Amino acid sequence: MSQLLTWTALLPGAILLSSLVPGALIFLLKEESHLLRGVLNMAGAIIKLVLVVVLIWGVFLGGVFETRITIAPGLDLVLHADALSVLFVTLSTVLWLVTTIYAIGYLEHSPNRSRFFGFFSLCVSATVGIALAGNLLTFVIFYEILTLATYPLVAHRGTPDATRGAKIYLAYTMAGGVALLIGAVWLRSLTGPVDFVEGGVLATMPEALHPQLIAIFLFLLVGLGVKAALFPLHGWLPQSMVAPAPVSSLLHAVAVVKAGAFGIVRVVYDVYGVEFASQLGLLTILGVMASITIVYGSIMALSQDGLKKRLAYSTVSQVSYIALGASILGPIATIGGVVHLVHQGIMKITLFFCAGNYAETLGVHKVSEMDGVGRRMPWTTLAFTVGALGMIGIPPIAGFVSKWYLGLGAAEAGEHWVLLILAASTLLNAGYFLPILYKAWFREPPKSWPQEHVFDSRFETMGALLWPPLITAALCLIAGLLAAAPFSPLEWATLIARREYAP
Amino acid sequence: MNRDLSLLIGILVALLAVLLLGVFHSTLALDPGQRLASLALERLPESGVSNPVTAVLLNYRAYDTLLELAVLLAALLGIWSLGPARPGFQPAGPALAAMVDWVVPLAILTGGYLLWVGGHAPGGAFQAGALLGAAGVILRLAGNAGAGLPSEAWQRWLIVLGAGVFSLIGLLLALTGYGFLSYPPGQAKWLILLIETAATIAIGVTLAAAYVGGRPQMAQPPRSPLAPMADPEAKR
Amino acid sequence: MNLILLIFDAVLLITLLALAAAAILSSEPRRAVMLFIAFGLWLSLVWARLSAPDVALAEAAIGAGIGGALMLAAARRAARRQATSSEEPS
Amino acid sequence: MTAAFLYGGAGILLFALGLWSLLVHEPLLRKLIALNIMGAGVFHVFIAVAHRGDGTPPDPVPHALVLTGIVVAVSATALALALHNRLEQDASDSAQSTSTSTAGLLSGLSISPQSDIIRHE
Amino acid sequence: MTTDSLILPIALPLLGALLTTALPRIAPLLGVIAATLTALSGLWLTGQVWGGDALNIVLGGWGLPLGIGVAADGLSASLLAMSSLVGLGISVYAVGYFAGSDRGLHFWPLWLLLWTALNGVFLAADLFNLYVMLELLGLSAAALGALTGSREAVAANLRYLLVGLLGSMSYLLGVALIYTAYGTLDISLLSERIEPSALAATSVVLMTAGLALKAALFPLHFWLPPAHANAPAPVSAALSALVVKAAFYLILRLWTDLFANITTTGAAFILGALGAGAILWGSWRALRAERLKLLAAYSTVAQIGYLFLFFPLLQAMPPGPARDDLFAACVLMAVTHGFAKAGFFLAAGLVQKNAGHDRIDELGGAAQSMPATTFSIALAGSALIGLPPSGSFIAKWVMMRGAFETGQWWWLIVIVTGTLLAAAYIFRVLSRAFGQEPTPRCFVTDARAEIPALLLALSSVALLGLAAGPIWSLLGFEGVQT
Repeated sequence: MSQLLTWTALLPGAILLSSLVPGALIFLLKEESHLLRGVLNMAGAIIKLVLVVVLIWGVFLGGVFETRITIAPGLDLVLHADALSVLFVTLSTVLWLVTTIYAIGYLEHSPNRSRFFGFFSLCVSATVGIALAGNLLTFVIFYEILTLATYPLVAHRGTPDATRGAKIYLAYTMAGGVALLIGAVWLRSLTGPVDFVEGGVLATMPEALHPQLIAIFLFLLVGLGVKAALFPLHGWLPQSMVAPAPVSSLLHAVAVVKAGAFGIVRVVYDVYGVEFASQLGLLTILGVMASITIVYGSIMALSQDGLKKRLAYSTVSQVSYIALGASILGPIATIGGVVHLVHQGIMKITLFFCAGNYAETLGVHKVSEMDGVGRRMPWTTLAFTVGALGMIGIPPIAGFVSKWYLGLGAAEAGEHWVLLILAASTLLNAGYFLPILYKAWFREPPKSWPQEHVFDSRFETMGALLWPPLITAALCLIAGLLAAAPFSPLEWATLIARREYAP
Repeated sequence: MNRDLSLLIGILVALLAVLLLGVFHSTLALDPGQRLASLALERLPESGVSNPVTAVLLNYRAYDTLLELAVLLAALLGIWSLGPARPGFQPAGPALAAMVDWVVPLAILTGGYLLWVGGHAPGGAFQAGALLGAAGVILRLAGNAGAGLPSEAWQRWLIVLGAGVFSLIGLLLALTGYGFLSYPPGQAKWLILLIETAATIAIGVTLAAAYVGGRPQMAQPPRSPLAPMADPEAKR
Repeated sequence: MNLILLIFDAVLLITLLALAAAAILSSEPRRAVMLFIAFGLWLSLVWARLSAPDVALAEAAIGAGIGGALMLAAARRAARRQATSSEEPS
Repeated sequence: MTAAFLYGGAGILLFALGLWSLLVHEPLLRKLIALNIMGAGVFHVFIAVAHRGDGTPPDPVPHALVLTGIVVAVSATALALALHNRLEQDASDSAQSTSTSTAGLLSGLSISPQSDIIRHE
Repeated sequence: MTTDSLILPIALPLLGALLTTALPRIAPLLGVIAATLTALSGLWLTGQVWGGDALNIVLGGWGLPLGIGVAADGLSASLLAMSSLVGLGISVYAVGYFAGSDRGLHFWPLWLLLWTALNGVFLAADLFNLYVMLELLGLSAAALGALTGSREAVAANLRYLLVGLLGSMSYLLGVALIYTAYGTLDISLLSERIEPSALAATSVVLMTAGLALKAALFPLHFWLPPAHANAPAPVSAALSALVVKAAFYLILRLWTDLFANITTTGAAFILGALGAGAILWGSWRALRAERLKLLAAYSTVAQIGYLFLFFPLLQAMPPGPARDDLFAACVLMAVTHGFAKAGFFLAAGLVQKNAGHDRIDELGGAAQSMPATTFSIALAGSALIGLPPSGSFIAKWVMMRGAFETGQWWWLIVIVTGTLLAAAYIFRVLSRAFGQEPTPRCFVTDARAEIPALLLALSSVALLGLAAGPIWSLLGFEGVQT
């Protein structure tokens, strides 16, 4: 019991509560309490950031941070911080802070803000819970809570479109959740509680159980694949684009899709163990699914005129890089996959912020309406350009680092077909991003924009909307330029790979 | 109902009956010994009454009987919740009225006798209460719409009297250390009689009120079947 | 030796079952209730035979008596309603 | 032994008769009579078991149980009749209401979507 | 003296019922006092069982087998705790719900009698006493259900009453056979004496069938949806959350206690199969229901089905920690449903009051203008689906594990399908809460009515979903330690 009271045992729980408690309080607020709501939001986000910095330092020094609550005998809720969880926690905490600023500006005059921010905080809490989950049960619990917490955000606007999108989103994620649950319970019935351990725990299972383990993996893969938007389980993602921009940003850059991808990484590395998974032939299945998704998503993105839809299909494609990294045996590919978890996050959130700015400031929702937006909104378009070039993989932006390590890892593992996939994907990425950049910078702007708002501000749009994409765009550059610096995402991913492949 | 279906049900029920008969037969072959009979009779002298059935009802298994009074109460409350009583019957003709005049007192007297005798011979609170209730039924049949019952406020107290006295005595015994519904030695006889008296009144009033079949009307005299339903609580 | 008693018992029971069957099969409400009351009274007779006088008394007074009176009132109402509804249609 | 079987058996037959009638007959009054006869059958089994031959005092416990049972049965009958009466009153009050199918035990067994058609007051 | 306190959760509501009958003018006040005392006594008793062993007492001072036993073990105490908390919530809610209405006058004594019977069933140790309790339960429940006075309500509850009587008769015949063969009515004495025989098998069938009718086990559920859907909201909550549990509790008690050595795999499979039918049919009908309260009622049919799925698993699992887990999960499921369904119905009642109807397709504005109520529905709904964190998630997790461990994987299909259907019907309601109506000004609009609903719903999620350990402790299980 006394162990419960030490700060190392409290820290993971505190990180979770730092967004959960403000979220719960925000629900109770009156709609007009702008100030109080803003203070609660920002205080939660900043406290969480401080706590996470402490955690990073602690984990780097090899400290053990674990909060454990027994919810029923034999069923423990475990929040455990290892290198991989710290990566994801940091990503979500930083992006939550940025997105909160953005959302406060974005939703300035829209209805039901208490409800929105309440669920928004709940959603981040669930994501942090997923990141810190120390066993499969905890992971499943937060995974399902994430589904629940994001549903109201997708349905928030209350239009028939939003309701429909939310319904489709729910149908996919609930079905996925059930598949995950079956896999998790099945595994639990074979092995007892499944703790996440670096290097995996199943390698010692008797041979007779291997067919069952393969079946379980497939269940888990389907459950996680839905959120990670692996083809053919990706159908919900483009439909959810009806949500407000901050939701799309958070949902598609950080919370939902990453939860799925992160789960795949967890299962491959910390449950099965990457060598054991490879021995069972599971990595091949994963690799093929990821490759198909990468190509399919990019092709679909080419033909989308809706900007957010195009970005959504781009997400379908890009998130599978993470799964692809996990499916290649070898530490270098692992680094590529894991670091892309962060890189894709900051790049894609930049793009979504910008898309939100175009929509909110000019009423521009479609690619075909983007002629000359670079002249009207240079800063936003600059941020968009950084994100888009990063997605294509142009050095020195973060996306290049991911692709470089993925390619290197594939070559090292002798999986040369992966290089082909990467090349094809890069061409397709360029195919759907470069035309946008061209239109934005080099075409003449139209005489009037579809629905222009003039904010009385010194900038091209409201300050709260402009700063977030600029910050994240800067992060994309920094992550690429200073990839070799200590505590960069790449360095941290290297640390993770070292621990996963440790003998 | 469909003829074939009812025939089918008949066959199924008949099969069930045959099965039950077979099982019952085999059951009788098992020797359960005395069951509870010998024990119940053996301890009869300590129970405070000499009629074994009364001993079971009000002493060994008094708890059942308390709840049974609650069941009766629940039924009446349910009936009352459904609305006010309907008007009664036409006033009786002189011949019937004359008969009522002596049947009702006789029923009440017999009830009292059954209550008293229940301690040592067939009879007891339920039979006595039923006779009181029957007196009410006869009164209503003879044209007294309220079955001779008092006002609603009084009725409310009377219908809870049985279970009330019963449970209060039980709790009092628990508080004084004997245990819930465990009568102290030597006191059983009069405690049982007290409970039975209260129960008889409650049962009689409840049964009669159930026969009236609705919340009592307040307007006492003059009682007209067409008088508007006055409701003391609804007025406020 | 107890043949006479057995026959007596058998007659008692057959009558009981017959009354029950008659009450059940009768579709006219008032008749059914009357038969049910008769069944209850006969049942109390059988119970008296089985040396259960207390229960017999209770069945006669409560089961057949009060229960019967309640059902009879309902049957009367049903009959009256039937009468009025068969007059009304025009 | 024989007498006990005879009497107890009669109780079981009463139970079966009542059960059949309850399932087959529609009008409430007939269902109530059926239920009461079922109950009488069960009580009869108790009384038959309590009877321990002529000359031996009977077992008083089942007697007391049956007494309790009788009161419970009458209470239930009274409540059921009151509910039924309320329905009939409503039916005669609102002349437009057509059918007054009340409590089809078996009609409920057939799982028909009709049970959904419940209007609110 | 401590053992005498066993009687308090029964005697206090009974006294309350008597007082509220006699003094109708101050019935709400008396009712709330009685409810509070009843709840406290129930919780105190639960605490006693937690702290020590099972409690029991034989009333009347005659000892067994002559007297009537009253006993509280972990199973009774768990359900007693549920009835105490849920009952208190319903009582507080009822004060507001019935304020200014004549119906409240009738509500209080009947509700307290119902509570008496509930606690009586949970604490009874005597087969015939259980019959009386069941009848008290059935009568007061039917009378309460008809309180709205609407034609549908009266008809449905008349049917409910008759069905309940039929169930009681079947049960009582089983008791008669048992008394004939074994000469006692006390459950603990009987459990030592009962041996496999045609008689024991017949009694268990008769008693289980009668109780299954009362518990609304598919296909004997036909009476439940109209009866529960048409009652006043606090009554619907009591009926769905508590009353059906009494019958289920009794089946569980009989199967695991009294008839433990004569139940067979085949019989348990039949119960499980009926439970499976209930899950699929109930969920499907809930999905198609047009009214919110009818949806909730069909959901009860389905949830009862889950409880019966435990029987084949319990039967197949050898004694040991794994079986203890299953048993505790079964109790947890029942208790969670009690809280969740009570919260759901209370909230649905508020929606109905606010909107003037409860047709799901037209609820948009009403739901959106009452955030706390909608929140209660959402929380209770996620417990009904079995989403984490909720007691039913833990229960389903253990149940699925049991299905894998005993090789009965086919139940998984049922559980999964039921879960998805439940998600579909709950979110069908919740999606109405997202419209383009004006923003409500604050979270709670009617504290007296909304807070009990919210607290009950919250308990099913946060309390039972994150701290279910006490159920294991109450039942005296250590749990699997691996």
